[in-house]
This record gives sequence, structure tokens and C-alpha cells, in this order.
Amino acid sequence: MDAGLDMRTTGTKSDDSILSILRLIVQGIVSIAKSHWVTLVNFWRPTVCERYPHKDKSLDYKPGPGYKGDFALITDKEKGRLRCIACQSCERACPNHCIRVVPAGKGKDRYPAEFYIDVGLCMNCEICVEVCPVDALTMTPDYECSVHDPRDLIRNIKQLTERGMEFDEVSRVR
Amino acid sequence: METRSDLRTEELLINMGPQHPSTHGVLRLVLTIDGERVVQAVPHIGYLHSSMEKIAEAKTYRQYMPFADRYDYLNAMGNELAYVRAVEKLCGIEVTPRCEYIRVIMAEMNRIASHLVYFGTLGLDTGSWSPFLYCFREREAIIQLFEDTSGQRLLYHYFRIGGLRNDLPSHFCDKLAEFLDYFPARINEYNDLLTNNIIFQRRMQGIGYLSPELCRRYSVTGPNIRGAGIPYDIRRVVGYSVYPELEFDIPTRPEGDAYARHLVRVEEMRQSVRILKQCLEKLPEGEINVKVPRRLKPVVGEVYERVESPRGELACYLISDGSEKPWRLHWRAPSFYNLQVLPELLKGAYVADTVAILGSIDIVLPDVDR
Amino acid sequence: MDSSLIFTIGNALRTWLEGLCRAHGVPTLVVDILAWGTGAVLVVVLGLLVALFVIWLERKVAGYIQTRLGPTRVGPVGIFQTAMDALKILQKEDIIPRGADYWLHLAGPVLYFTALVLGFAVIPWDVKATLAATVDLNVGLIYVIGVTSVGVLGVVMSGWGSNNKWSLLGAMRAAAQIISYDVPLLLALICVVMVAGTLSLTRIVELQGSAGILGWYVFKPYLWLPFIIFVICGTAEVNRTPFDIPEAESELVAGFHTEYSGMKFALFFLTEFDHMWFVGLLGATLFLGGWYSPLGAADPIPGFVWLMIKSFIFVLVLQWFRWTLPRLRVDQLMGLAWKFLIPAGFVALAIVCVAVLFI
Amino acid sequence: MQDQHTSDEESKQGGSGGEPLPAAIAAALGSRITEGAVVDGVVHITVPATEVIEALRILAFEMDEPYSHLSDLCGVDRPDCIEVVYHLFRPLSNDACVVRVKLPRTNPHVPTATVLWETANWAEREAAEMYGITFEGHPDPRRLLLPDDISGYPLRKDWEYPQDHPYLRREPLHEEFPEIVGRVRAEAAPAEDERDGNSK
Repeated sequence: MDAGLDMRTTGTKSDDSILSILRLIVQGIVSIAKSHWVTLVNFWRPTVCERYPHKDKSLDYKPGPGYKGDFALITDKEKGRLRCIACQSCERACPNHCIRVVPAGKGKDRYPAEFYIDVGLCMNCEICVEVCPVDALTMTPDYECSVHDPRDLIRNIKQLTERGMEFDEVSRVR
Repeated sequence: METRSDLRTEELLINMGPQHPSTHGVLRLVLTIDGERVVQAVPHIGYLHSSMEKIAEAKTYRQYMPFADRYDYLNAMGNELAYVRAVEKLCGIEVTPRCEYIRVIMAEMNRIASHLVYFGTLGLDTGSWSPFLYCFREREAIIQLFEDTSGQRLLYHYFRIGGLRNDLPSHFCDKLAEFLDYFPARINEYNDLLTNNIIFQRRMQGIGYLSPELCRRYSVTGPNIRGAGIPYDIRRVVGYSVYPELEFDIPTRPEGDAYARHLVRVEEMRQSVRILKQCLEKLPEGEINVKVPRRLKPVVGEVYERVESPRGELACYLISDGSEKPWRLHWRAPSFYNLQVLPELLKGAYVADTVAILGSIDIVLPDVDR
Repeated sequence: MDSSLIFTIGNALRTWLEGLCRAHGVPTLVVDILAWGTGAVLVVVLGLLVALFVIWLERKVAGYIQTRLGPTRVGPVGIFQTAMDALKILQKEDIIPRGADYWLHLAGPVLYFTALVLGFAVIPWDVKATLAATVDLNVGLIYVIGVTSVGVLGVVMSGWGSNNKWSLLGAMRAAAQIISYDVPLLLALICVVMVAGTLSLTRIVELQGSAGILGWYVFKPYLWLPFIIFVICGTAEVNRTPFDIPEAESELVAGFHTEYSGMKFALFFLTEFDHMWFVGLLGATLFLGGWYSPLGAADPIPGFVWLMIKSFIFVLVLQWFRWTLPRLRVDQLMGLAWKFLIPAGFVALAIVCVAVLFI
Repeated sequence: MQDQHTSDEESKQGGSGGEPLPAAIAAALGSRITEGAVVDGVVHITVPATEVIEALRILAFEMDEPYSHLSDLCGVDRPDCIEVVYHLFRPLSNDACVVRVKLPRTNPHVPTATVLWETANWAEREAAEMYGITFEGHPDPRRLLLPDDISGYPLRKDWEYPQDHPYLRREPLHEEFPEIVGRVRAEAAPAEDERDGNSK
């Protein structure tokens, strides 16, 4: 092991000879001086903190693609409608039962009349995104989703569609 | 002399926790103290009981995956590893070599992150504030890599049965290599700050003595047993995943006191760096996922899969009845068993040592209560 | 000799008032009382303001040592943060735990604060500090030690009166600690007294400063050991890391002030930081030449400024200690005092004896 | 892999699940073993409740290569019985021995293993409150994790979730959520039928 680990000369048993006491004092002073050197060095190192809502250090931090942030429903721009076919796979797959889909229409025209996600209950596991057969649901790098009333954490189809307008495909790690 | 024995001073019964700054969560210790000495310590747990084992009975094997992260939040990747290995063993799934390597990379990174938290909080327990912030600064680099990879900072849900959520992001290897380059120097720095500091040494040496016999009686595992001189490490003993292909030492210390456990953990961080460097070198190309049926129905049977978590022997005991949901899932949580030995370690210690000893056995309360 | 403007004005004011009294046949005692009163209020206000500044400084220093930012929001670089905190804390509800001894609980912080403020009375702020804030006591040093040691009674009272076991433990620790560390501190101070040959703080400063920087006691090799002992014991007297075992937040939650809130807590808090500054002032007075500039007498900067600079060097060093070192354990703390510092104090005393005799 | 269901047991015992027991264990425990097999290199044995401490003692201390590391102790609710499972390992090796005790569902009793390992203390307390197993001679038979006023044994399959327990009540918001959804769903009733048809 390294030298640092072997610096165990100051045993727990008390050794009362003058020499050992002097050695202990010297060792103590050296080790304490070293500690102070470390804090002094770090005093001059750049700070890691950011004044978060003030974006003065890193402007508009966005997590990388594939971040499990707030949800969005992707709109198929060619057809001009949501990709979601209201098959309710996500509802069944969700471990916390925080998704409720209300389907409407029949056969090929099935679409979600309502799509609720209780983000407060969600644990961001992304299983719903994975089970989606048509890649209609995605998690976005949106992380600033705090609200004042916990009821507002229940996302409805309007919010989800709106956020999904920025996305053409499911957000994945690159 | 007789009068001395007639003099009876009263012992003080004192409640440490569940709201106390340094019980690492919501542990409650009922201490009987005589002056500053602890006569008896009785831990009370259960404040964070989250019925992880009951939840498993109502979820499918895939749905339970994110819960595996959640009880030992400092070692989420390691927990996922234990669970995913148990399920794959039960289903007879072999994963690709690249996947195995990435899993080991994640587990080892998480080990470093966990030990950094340990290092920092032990500093807090002994009254030194700065190491905590420094350790979190270093941990941030790891957490950032996790975030880029799995999309989350603490509870990743990155492993999947039969593979992983996604491949590593393109910048991952470079960033990790960069971190591995500067990190060992930082460990030395923090050793200068805390480990080698004479006040810290004198406080940690000779307290919380854990003998090999005590370890056997209490099934203490992880860095705690290695601090007592026994090279018991599941990575070596079982040799799961790709660990047999990697070179690393099992650091042990013969003293068995709190300081020895501390040194073992510091050295383990270095060994993890070593493992990570080898993994980056050997990381094979290729697929990360194998084909797994959509409806996962393992055969009837049971597995007891052990992995080495930063806190010790973590095991997932999984019994399948052939349906989509586990019949019984039991976590052998290392903190649960490591915490049990605490009353033995506290006998005769000072009140100040209580927090230092508690810090040195490195428990995570959700891991204790599950 | 430079004398700052304030003191000149003060003196002029006083002369004018005395003249006024004589003219109207009022006893000059009224002027004295007025002057003392003004001075006392000034010192307390100054102490509180400096305490707020020291708290801000502490948070800033801690922030930068820990690669954080510290307070940034209120005012430029967060300078008014602690003032706002003080305002906030004054609005807080004053909680007295059930079963607490009301009067002890109340008297604890008051005594703690008063004991410290009394200590400021003898600090020589500047040459000819004839505003009666500074009393040139001929037993100044004894007075300082005697008065500030009473503060521990406040700690014990609040610990006992809180009806909380953690507080009680903290109070017992504080009592043991302060009594132990008073002994080596006294030994270190006796060394200074022997060299100076006087107990008056003003006189001690005058003896040091007249010869410029080299006359300061900290530059006399035979006073190095007492200086080190003074710094260590001073840290212990103000209950700061590594000697903060009476409050030891990771062990005793908050020690003797666990059960305090609102104004009373603010008193504890301010006193603690004021105490730190007080140790700085005492150290500057005894070892760093007090109000004297390093250049000697011929320096236009007021002595008061120099005293502040010197005392804040001490404060910064104490803060550096705090954010670097882990806390000692109770037995180690006692061991350090009785096994190392007191013998070291006697050795220092012997060295100084020899030095005084032969140099 | 044995004793999953009563019906499976006889077929499993015949050896479809694994190889016969190693001679050392068979010799040491003798007639104490009621069932035993080796599956994937793991020794599985079942012993009666009265013999379990003696069997564990022999396994842990009296064999040439003892299984002295009690890795885990937990309860399992089988369809026909309550089981206590002891996971033993040889120190510094991966040789495992799984010891089981089968207990009746009503009033299960088993002697405590704390005489051999203090490890068993908390593990048995947990198993006791989760499965209602009485560990005879346990030094500290209090509840460990659960609140004192909870009824029943939560990890038994027939346990019912106590909706009215103050700790276990669902948060109001989460009660509200299905309500909102239910209202919207009622408005779109035709689609509801459609979905039911699809899922079947």
C-alpha cells in the first residue's frame, strides 16, 4: 500500500518516553500543517457552485439528450396528429400506475382523448417510453418542472403535446 | 474504598436520533451513558421501511427494476447489478461481453462515488467540514457521467434484463479517463487533509474494535471485515461478471479499528480506479443487448445472487413460481447486518466516538430498513 | 503619535461638557457617567457590528475554502446577508421547552453575552483613548481573564436550564474545557506580564510599539512558545473547532444552545463570534503591538485601523483552523491541556524567567 | 430447486432437480435431513424444526470445511407452509448450503439461531413480524421494522393491506388522481368498451 497508509506510527497505546512524545508532537505539527496546506490550495481553486436561477456561469444548462426529465407526446408532423394510438401499453407497464390514457376512436383512428401523467408519482424509470410500440411518448431534457400546487404535477394531453412539438423522435443518448 | 463503592452516580438515558445530525438518516440509538462513556446502546430501526420485498410481489420482473435502485441510494448501480444478475440467472440469459464490461464500469464508478460520500460524512462526523464538500466535488464528475449515460443523477434504472438502456455516450470514455487521471492525486490530497491528520488519527485509532470472531458472529462483510484482516470480497470469492479477468488487490488491514476500516475504503477507491482503467482498455465493441422475450417468465426455481456492494455482501434472493411476477424477493442488505454489530462496538466508547464508529461502519439507512 | 479624529472630537466634546458643568455648578461626575455610558454603548454596538461582519467573513472564508461561494445574494458579495439574518432571527418565536428552568434559561445567554462585553472595557483601542470606553486598569489582564471566565457560567446555566440532555452534556463539557484551558492561557499571559513588567494592557502595548515592528512580543524568540499556547488556548476559549466539543453539532446536536431560538439564540451566536474577535484583539494587544503600526510611530493611519487589521488576522487564522481540522474528543481535549499545554506553559515560564534575568 | 409446490415436491426429490448430497454432509447430518439435493453446486437440505439448531451447529462448526458464514436468514411463504431459509457459505468461498425448515401456517415455531450467530437476531425479528414465526428462545423478540400497531403478517400472501392505518393511508392527491381520470373516462364511455375488447 502507499506511503500514506503506512503512516500509522502513532499507536493507540501510550508510549511515555520523552523521545516518542517529541516525535508525536513533531508529527502532529507536520500533519496539521499539511492539512492547512490542502485547505489553502483549495481556497484558490475555482469554485464549483453556481447561483442556480441566476445563470451567470453556465448559461441555460441543458442536460444531455436522453435525460429523464418531464414527459412529452410526439406529434407526427406529416399527418398533423399525435403518434399515440392509445394502446395503453404504458399505462399497464407503469410500475407506479401514474399514467392514465383515455382512448377515443376505433381501429386505425384510435387516439388519446386524454393522457394523464402524474409526474409527482412518477419515478422516472422510463419503462413507459420503452414499451411504446409507436415511439409516441418521450422523456425530455426538461428538468425545471416545479410547480406551486402538487395538483399541477398531473400533466394533461395539452401540456404533453405542447412540449412534444420540439421533438421529432424519442430523445436518446448519443 | 467502601464509600467509593457506595457512591452511586446515575446513568443517563439519552436518545440519539431519529432526528440527529449524524445518524446518517433516521437511525435511533438509545444510549445509556455514564458521564461521557456509553454503557449500552440499543439501535432502533424501521423509520425508513419501504416494503421493498412486498412491492416485488406485485410487480413484474421488469417493473421491479427501478425499485432496486431505491433502497441503497448511494449504490444504485450495484443494486441493479445484483437484481439483474439474479433475474438473468433465473431466466438463463447470457449477456454480451460489452454489456458485462459496462456494468462493471458502472458498478465500480458507483463504488467510488459511495466511498466518497462515506469519506465526506466521516469527516462531518469527526467535525471536519471541508472533506465533505471536496468529496462531493469529485463525486460530481462521476454523477455527471451517470447523468449523461442513464439520464438520471441518483436513481439510474440503467441496467435492463438482458442488457442496458443504451450504449455509452460518445464522450464517456474520454471523460472517465480524464477523471481517472486526476482522481488518485486528489485522494492523496484528501488523505493529507483528513486521513493523515493527527487529530483524526488519534480519534479513529483504537475505537470500534471489530475482531474476526465478532465479524463471524455478526456476519459483518465488506470493508468492515477487510478492516479486521479478512480478505473477504465477493468480487474475488465468487468472481462474478468480468472480475476474474481484471487485476485488483483486496486491501486489508489487521487492526480492526475504525481507522483500519477507513484506510481500507480509501485504498478501495484506488483499486476501483485500477479496475476502471483496465475496463476502459479491455472494453470490447459489439452489441449491448440480447434478445429477451417481451413477457418474461422464468422457470420455477430460486437464486441467491451475491455481489460486492460498497458496504459489503449484497445478495438478492429471488424465488420464481413460473409467473411474470416474483414469488418472493429478499434483499440481503449489507448495512442491515453491519449495523447489528454496532452495540458491541459502542460498549465503553465515548459519546463522541459513537458517531465516529457509526460513520466508520458506513451504513445507509434505507438499505437497513429496505 | 497619531491620534484619530474621533478621539480628538471626543476629547473636545468632553472638555466642552466639563466646562458647561462647571459653569452651571453641576458635579463633573455627570460628565464622567455620560462619557462612560456613551463609550459603553459605542463598544457594544461596535462589538455587534463586528460580530455580524465576522459571521459574514466566516461564511465567505468557509465558502471559498470549500470551493463554494458563500453568501452572494444580499448586497454586494452578500455583505448584508448576516444583517438580514439577524433581522430574521429577531422575529423568530422564543421557544422555551417544557420543564425548562425559565430564569436560568433566560439568564444563560445574557450572562454569556455580558461577560464578554465587560471584557472589551479594557482593550486599548488607540493611544489616548480617553473616551472612557477604555479603562486603563492597572490590573487589566487579570480583569480580562476574570470577567471572560464568568461566561462559562452562562453556558452551564443554559445547559442545565434547557431541560435537555444534550444541552446538559454540552454544558458539562464546556465547564470542564474552559476551566482546563484557562490554566495554560494564564501561564502564557504571565510570560507576557513578566516581560512587560505590568498588568496594564495599555502599558504592555506602549512597551512593544515604540521600537517599531521588531519590538512586538511575537518577534521575541523567548515569547514564541507562549504565543503558540495563547493561540491554541484562545481557540479553545471560544469553543471553536478543533475545540468545539461543547456544541459539537455532529455529536451533541448543538450542545448547550440546542433549545434556544430567536433572540436568545442570536445572543449566543453573536457572542461566539464576538468572542473570536475579542481573542483577536487580546492577541493583537499582547503580541502584535496593539494600535502601533509596523513602521513605528510615524504613520498617518489611525491606530484603531491597525488594531482592527491585526485582530482580523487572528480571526482569519481561527477560521482557517475551523475549516481544516477535525474535532478533538473530550479526553483528548483534556489530555492536550493537562499533558501538553500546561507543561509547555511552565517550560515557557522558565524560559522567560531566564530571558528576563539575562537579556 | 425444490419444494415449490406440494405437487412438485415428490418429483423433485427423485433427483430431477439435482445430484445427490455430498457424502460429508450426508454423513454429518445423517437422518436429520428430510430432503436434500445439490442444484447448480448449491447444497439444499431440509431439516425438521426441532433439529435445525443441531444441524446448523454441525454444518457451521463440526465439519472439516465448515459452512460458518451465515449470509442470510429469511422467511418464505410457500403455498403449503411457511419456510425459514438459512443461507450458509464457507468462509472465503462460494460453496453454499441452503438449509430450510418447513413450518405449519398456523402457529409456526422454530428454535432461534442466535445461539450460533448473533446475525440471526435482527433477521429473525424481521421474519417473525413479517411471517408470524415464533423463534423460541430469542433474546429480544420485539418488532423490528413495522409500527407496533399493525395487524397481520405483511409478507404472507394472504395479508390484506390495512387501508385505514394512519401510516399506510394513501396521500389525498393520489386518491384524487383516479377520480379525475374516472370522470373523464365516464365521458368517453364508448372508447372504454373498445379498450376492454382489445385487451382481451
